[in-house]
Amino acid sequence: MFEIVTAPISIGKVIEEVGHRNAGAIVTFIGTVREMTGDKKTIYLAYEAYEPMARAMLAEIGQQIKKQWPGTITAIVHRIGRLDIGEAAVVIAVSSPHRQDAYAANRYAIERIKKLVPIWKKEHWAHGETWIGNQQESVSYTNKDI
Amino acid sequence: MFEIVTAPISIGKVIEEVGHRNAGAIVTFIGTVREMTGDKKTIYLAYEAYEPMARAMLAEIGQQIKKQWPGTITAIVHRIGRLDIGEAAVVIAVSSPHRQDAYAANRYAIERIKKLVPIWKKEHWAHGETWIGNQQESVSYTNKDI
Amino acid sequence: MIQVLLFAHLREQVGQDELAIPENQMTVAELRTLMVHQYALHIQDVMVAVNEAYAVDTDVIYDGDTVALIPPVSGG
Amino acid sequence: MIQVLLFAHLREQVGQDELAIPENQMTVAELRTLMVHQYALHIQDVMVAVNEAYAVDTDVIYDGDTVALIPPVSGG
Repeated sequence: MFEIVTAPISIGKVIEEVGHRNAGAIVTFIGTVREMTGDKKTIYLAYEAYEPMARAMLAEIGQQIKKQWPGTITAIVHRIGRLDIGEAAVVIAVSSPHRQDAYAANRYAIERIKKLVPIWKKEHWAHGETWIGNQQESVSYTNKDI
Repeated sequence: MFEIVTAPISIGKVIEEVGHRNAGAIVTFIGTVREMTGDKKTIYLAYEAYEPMARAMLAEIGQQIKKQWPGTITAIVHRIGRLDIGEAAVVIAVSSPHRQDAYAANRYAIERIKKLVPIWKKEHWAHGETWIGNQQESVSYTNKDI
Repeated sequence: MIQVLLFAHLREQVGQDELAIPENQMTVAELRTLMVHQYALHIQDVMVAVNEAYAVDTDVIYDGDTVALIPPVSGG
Repeated sequence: MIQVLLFAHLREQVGQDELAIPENQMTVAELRTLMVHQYALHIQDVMVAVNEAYAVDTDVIYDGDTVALIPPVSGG
């Protein structure tokens, strides 16, 4: 399951997707919309994606994980569109016979997503909006204060 | 939320417990009952706990996490009694403004549980039963083959 | 004809989500130069994907290919 | 009287889930010796908790305390 969706993500369904009789561990990562970044208050986020490429790259990350950590199963769902505070933007679930692999693979997935998958978020602040410019969430390259 | 329960764990409720407006990341660990360990087939597991001490130690792990990773919120629920293949024995959820802390704290929690929290599992195999003797799941100290 | 897809601030800056470049063949580097000169885009940090795969400056784009300008991503 | 709780294989080996030790005061080390001699328990790997907190061999157990023998744990 590697999807780009516009509706709220069902975390339970993503977890179910990776559960199986020989999974001893399932690690999930849920990226949620945070209200405060430093002293700036986010009102909501708008995500957009280059959908076909993003979907293909999520599946490719899943393939790389399967190779690097044999026996793992991965599912990734990323939501786009408008997301309010507290809502899940991405859910990554990795199951594995042993926990070490599930943690490592899950971490790998989110780092790859934040570096390579063509999805962008625009923060709508109390006093403006900003396209977020890199995965470290520190540099923005346009800032249209209203 | 630090609980020892006998009924199936609601993963969603554990996650809800740690979600809040400034959580940017929620990492969960779900320990599930695995069918095969090496070439041995598990039929089911029976968990028992020294309940009051186990509950207190889960809460203490939560406190240690809060100190070591400020801004994180942790919830841990461990189930005891008979668990069948695929069922969740433990669910750990950690939220944090940033993902690195959520992964690290979650990992810390499961390692502490497997080392210190007074909970034991007895594997019921196809041909016998065994109390599992340490958290590495490699040494058993009794093995009553029927 | 080469189709160029735009996203995020590039889409907003140009005011449309795709461009049609009337070329039969060009390198990625040549496309970058075109974007800078013709549309005044700042694309030092921008990656280029050709037919949904990341490309390097020496890769060649042909008539019918779909190119995407990929600003630094911020998913997750 | 000191109450000693037993779990997992120790409980099965002794055939009951607690013991009452008619002592007013003893160290954890003394309790360990008693368990080995009187109940033939193998407790090298076993930790001892007094009133729900892990204790060391030199800690003293008093009348009314609840002691638990904690075999290597396997939760999670």
